[in-house]
Amino acid sequence: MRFAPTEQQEQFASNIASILEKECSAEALQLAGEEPSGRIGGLWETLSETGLMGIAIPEEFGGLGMGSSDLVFILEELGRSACSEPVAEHAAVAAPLITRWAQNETAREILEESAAGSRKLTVGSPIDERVVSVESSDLILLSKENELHAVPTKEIEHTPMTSIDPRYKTSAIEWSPTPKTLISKEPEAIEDMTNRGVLSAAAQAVGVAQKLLEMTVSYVSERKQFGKPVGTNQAVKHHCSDMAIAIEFARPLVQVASWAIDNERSPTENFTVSGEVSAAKTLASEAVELACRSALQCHGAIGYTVEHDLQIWLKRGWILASTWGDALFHRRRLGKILGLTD
Amino acid sequence: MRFAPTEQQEQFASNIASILEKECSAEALQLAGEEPSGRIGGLWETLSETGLMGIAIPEEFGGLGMGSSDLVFILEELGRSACSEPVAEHAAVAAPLITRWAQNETAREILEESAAGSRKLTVGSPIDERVVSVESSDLILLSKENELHAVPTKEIEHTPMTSIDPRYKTSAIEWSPTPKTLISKEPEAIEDMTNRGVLSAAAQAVGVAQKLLEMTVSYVSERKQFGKPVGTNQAVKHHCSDMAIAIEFARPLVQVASWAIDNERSPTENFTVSGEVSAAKTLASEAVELACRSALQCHGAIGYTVEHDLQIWLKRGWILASTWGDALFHRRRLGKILGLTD
Amino acid sequence: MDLDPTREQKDFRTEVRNWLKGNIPKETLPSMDTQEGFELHRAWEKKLFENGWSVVTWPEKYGGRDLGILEWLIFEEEYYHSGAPGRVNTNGINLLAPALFDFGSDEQKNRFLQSMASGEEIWAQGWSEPDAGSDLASIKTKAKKDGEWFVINGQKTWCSRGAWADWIFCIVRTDPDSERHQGLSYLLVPADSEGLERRPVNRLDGEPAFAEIFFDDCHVHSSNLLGREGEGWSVAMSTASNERGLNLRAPGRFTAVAERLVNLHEATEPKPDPSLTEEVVNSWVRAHAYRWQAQRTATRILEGEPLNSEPSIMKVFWSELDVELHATALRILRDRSDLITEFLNPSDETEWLMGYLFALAGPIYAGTNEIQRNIIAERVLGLPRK
Amino acid sequence: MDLDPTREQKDFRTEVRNWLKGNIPKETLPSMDTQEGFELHRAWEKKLFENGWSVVTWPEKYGGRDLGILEWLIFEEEYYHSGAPGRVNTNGINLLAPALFDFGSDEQKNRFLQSMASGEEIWAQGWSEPDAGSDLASIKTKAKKDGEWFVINGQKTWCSRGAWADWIFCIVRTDPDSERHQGLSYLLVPADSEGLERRPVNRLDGEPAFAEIFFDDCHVHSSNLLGREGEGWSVAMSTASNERGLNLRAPGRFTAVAERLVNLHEATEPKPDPSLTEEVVNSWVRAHAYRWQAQRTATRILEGEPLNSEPSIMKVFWSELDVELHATALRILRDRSDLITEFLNPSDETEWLMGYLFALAGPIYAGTNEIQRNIIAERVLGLPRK
Repeated sequence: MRFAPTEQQEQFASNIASILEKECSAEALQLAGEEPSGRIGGLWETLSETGLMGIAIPEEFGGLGMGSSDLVFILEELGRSACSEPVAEHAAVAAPLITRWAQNETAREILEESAAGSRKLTVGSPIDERVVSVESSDLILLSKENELHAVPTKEIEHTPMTSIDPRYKTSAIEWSPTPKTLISKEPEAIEDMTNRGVLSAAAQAVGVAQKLLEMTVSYVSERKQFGKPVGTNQAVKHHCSDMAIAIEFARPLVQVASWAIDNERSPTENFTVSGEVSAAKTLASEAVELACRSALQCHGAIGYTVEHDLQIWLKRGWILASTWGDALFHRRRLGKILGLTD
Repeated sequence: MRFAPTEQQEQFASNIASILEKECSAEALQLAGEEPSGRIGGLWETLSETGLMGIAIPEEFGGLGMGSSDLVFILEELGRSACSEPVAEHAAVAAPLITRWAQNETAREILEESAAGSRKLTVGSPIDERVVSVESSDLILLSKENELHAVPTKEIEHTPMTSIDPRYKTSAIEWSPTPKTLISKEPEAIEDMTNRGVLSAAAQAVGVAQKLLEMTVSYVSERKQFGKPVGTNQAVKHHCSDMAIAIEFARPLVQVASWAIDNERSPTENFTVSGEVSAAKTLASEAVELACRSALQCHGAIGYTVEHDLQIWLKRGWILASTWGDALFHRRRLGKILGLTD
Repeated sequence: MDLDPTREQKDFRTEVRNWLKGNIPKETLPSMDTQEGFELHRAWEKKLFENGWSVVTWPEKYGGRDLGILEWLIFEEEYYHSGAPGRVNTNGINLLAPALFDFGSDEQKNRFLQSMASGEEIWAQGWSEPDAGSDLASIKTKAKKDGEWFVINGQKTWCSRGAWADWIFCIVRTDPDSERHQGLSYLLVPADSEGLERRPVNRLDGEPAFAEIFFDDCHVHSSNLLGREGEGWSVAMSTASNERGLNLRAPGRFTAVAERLVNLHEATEPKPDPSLTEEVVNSWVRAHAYRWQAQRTATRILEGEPLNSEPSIMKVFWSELDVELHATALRILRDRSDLITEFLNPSDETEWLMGYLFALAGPIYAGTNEIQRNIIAERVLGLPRK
Repeated sequence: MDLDPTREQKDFRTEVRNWLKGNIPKETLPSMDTQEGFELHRAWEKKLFENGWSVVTWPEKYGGRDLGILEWLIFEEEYYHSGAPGRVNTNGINLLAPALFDFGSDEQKNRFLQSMASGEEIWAQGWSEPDAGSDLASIKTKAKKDGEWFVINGQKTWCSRGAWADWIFCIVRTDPDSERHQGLSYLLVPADSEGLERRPVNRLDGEPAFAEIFFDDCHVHSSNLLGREGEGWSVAMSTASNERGLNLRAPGRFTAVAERLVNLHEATEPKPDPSLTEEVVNSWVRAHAYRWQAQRTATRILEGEPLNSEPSIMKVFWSELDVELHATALRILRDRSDLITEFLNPSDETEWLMGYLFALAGPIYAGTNEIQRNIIAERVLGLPRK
């Protein structure tokens, strides 16, 4: 038992964090918000060079052969920087799903290019049927009636939806499964797809909440009203403490869930992988919702404008709180897992 | 439209408040808590002298011929003083029920003595089947399968329950309806019984919450820690404000509900008497629960002891929050009334 | 206690209801924070005015009906219930007008009130500055007397409706050596004045709901001084107590939203999660409580009683209720689909989301709820300040 | 990241589980705040001690097993899960012992630790005074050096277990001219000392869970001084950081209650309201989060990392979780009957109610949650103090 990142895990995450700090700055994100694509040019490629896109792809296919519990620290950084590229969908959901569920010949072809980032994967959530970043992707993992499919983007029809966050592109899609697109018929594959998607949203949500807390602490320490920093007020202090508490208790559950996915079992007696994942998303969704609300309240009117950077994380936070199932959805899922409801 | 007490209503309530202040002081209540009876000697008689016991009994039977909206201000005072006598059960529930639903000959006999307080009435809640102050009562109003009965205390068997508040005596009872005890077969009579009971609990709950707020404000203004009154801390201020807000919004609903009972209709478009009553109890229960929690938190350890007077109102508050249906019960009742559930 | 309306009040309610039924625009107007929407809302104000519905409590000579607060509550209930457009001139009608009635000269009243009521002149608020938000008294924008003129220099921010308004009411420092609440004056400034520039500021949803206003030797004639020179704080406070009080947020606004929430619940199939049903009940009950608390406050006002706790207590309550109402709707929508992406489609979902974003500003503006809770504790409950 | 226990840890868990299964009292013991219950709990402590379960992390020579924090977490999980009696000597084991290990002389350790572990000597806490609650540094109780003796005068309050304890650990002012944190000393006082009187103080439920202690020229030998004279604050803080940290509230306590809550939900017919089901899930998830947060903290401790935010953050979380767990149970019970009257009947309901009352003290003692939130904001997040 050692519940802490390894040195390698910390190192990788901090590498990615430095790249994001430079290439995915608030300034760059503001500019991306004004582009039709919503993207930051070159960011995908720079991140690909670190090997991140193949982090969970076996070494035999050119990946790094790591797992969810290596990724989880990076996913939090992706949220913390409101990264506009579908790294989570590609590296944390689609690639590991193909690795685990596809036949070897199919897998090899897809994974080798995916590991380098030259083929871009994304995923449609079995919970809400939207797909992120369709336009910039090559291959989409989709579920239909307990079947897992990998569908080339050019074979689907998609209708872009107008997201509250112009850097987070989602589409409604229409597609037909064919024998050629089929990856797996195991119902467990869809459960795995759900769990990986939920975990990646949860981990990013914690990162967003963390960023909102950091921005708020810094703002209320500087901003003066009535001759002293706003942050000297006990009510403001308690808003910040409550954010910190919510984050501190969501974070370990997210890490535990990543371990459960890697090990295909829960480390908790009488509990399941899906249970760990839903527990993590419940607290992560709650933490980021609280963080959005409190950050805005502590910033006052300035946080309410497009010009202030806060809005970037508010919008991402609202999205991550609800995507892949909100807290209510996962509380209900847990109710079933705990045997409280049918 | 004039939403305020009349001068007469204010006068009556303030009269009763002065009596209670003297005869039902915290000291007297502490002593009563050590008596097996849990009662303050002479209090019933003193209150009876004001005409209070017959306040809602028609003048032809020796009462004052007033209604719920006159009583509501007094009920709040009864809660505020944690009055240990079943005045609410007698004057606000049982007597008006007999007045409205009993045949004249039955009514006259009961009401004439009830108006003077020499016959003591109490009531069993159709919601939870307990009866308050059985031992000191003469006649108990009870419901059975949509029938309203008035049963002499000596004809029932009762088992005293051990209440958290030694001044609030409740019993489980066993009894059999007979033609002689029957008052009414109208289903509406039971609805009326419920509404009057719920309203009286709600009004007293607001009074208890008010008292808890007053005690807290006074304590935190005096008590010093770190060289200044505890009440200078913003967190303590906000606890108190939140109590005040909850009370301020529960109170008008309680008054509106009393008017609705008197007028046998709701003053709100597309709404019902039962709806007004349940709305009032929902907010009153929430207000008093919040008040208990915040008052204890602001008092610190001292509030946690039997010696400090706070406990008298904490215990009464917890009881009133749940008796005649807690907030959840009344939210569900409202859900039906609003057509949200079946 | 008498909770029945009079026959006249009943008739008035029917009259309002019928007129609105026959006259509200068939299509939802575009947002009043777009230029097109702004003008369409102005036209709607004109129509209200022409039919005597614009300012029912004002004296007849300014376009009102001389009605009381109870009738105003009825009007607002019916107005929101009908789904009529938002009022684009609330800054003028709710914030400036009370100060004009209290402090304005007859000339000023004649000059400004009727054109405000008719929507001919739409007002923006110009109080806040970058360093004067909650701490309004730290205003730095200066106005120097120069003969018959005040010459303004400085910057205002968070001017709601500022992008397209015709006039702006400002608080400025006319005594350069003064501090805090002293030496301030209240000026009414034409938005097309020379030396005045405005820069729209986009809200979260991308609409320019605010503006920044820059004054560079902007000349305003002294006839546009409201109240006396140096009396600006008192004038502002007569508005502010109004802003935080009953007038800004009529209960009809919330009971109407609560009703829409009940309808949304009803229209949702399969039935929403029972915990959401309870949230709907909870929000509905709170809107209902706000309605009756407002009625009780109206009685107090009519009987000349001083309002102590009401303004702050009501501000905290309505602003948190408003968030709760909309958050509950979003949770219901989210439970049946992924609402969050529907932001700009003119669907039912969008209205709730826009309403939610709007509601989030409630606990911030007009004195943050943290400050309101301090006020309740210190001024109403009497807790020690230090 | 490795979340699997070692083979030894698994075996240890099995051993604890089996021993408890065969040895916990068949009948629930009376409350430890009654005289009879106190002695029965003492006997249980002795049994634990004799089988090596009393203080598993202590060195063997004092009756422990020299085990680490991970094993301690396992032990506590199994202990609470089994439904074994409450520990009557937690004041000694959790609050005093850490200070004894840090500051005690070898004589003191030999004199006190083993008799504490065996329950032979049960300790009460004597820190708070009527005017020194949250503000512990304003202690007034004085002790004057007189040869080999300290002569104590003053009053302590909120001494938990104070009614029947054998010893009391106190902080007193030994330098009469000192202020605040200076000039305090830490004394170990036999409860039967001459000049010491105790008055039981009844908790809400009527049980004497606390005592007031009055010192009137009470003589305590200087060999009972823990740490140096004037060093009392440091000694207390080594205990206090412990009190607010991991040791006082092991996660097993909450996961066991969460499990009971799930069982209560299961045993309830008809099924509880769905909103209550969600509350059960919510409480369960939080207990689960507390468990893993504690595991993560344990790793930090084992790796010698400094604990920054953990103690305060955990204190706020477990104390509010504890209230929530019990409040949820009460709502379930209330929903099926009128629980509130069952206070003193030895039923399932009563246990939850007693637990609730006990839980309500959590956000108050060991530094109120308001103070903890200040600490988190100022010391961890770095917000400005003034």
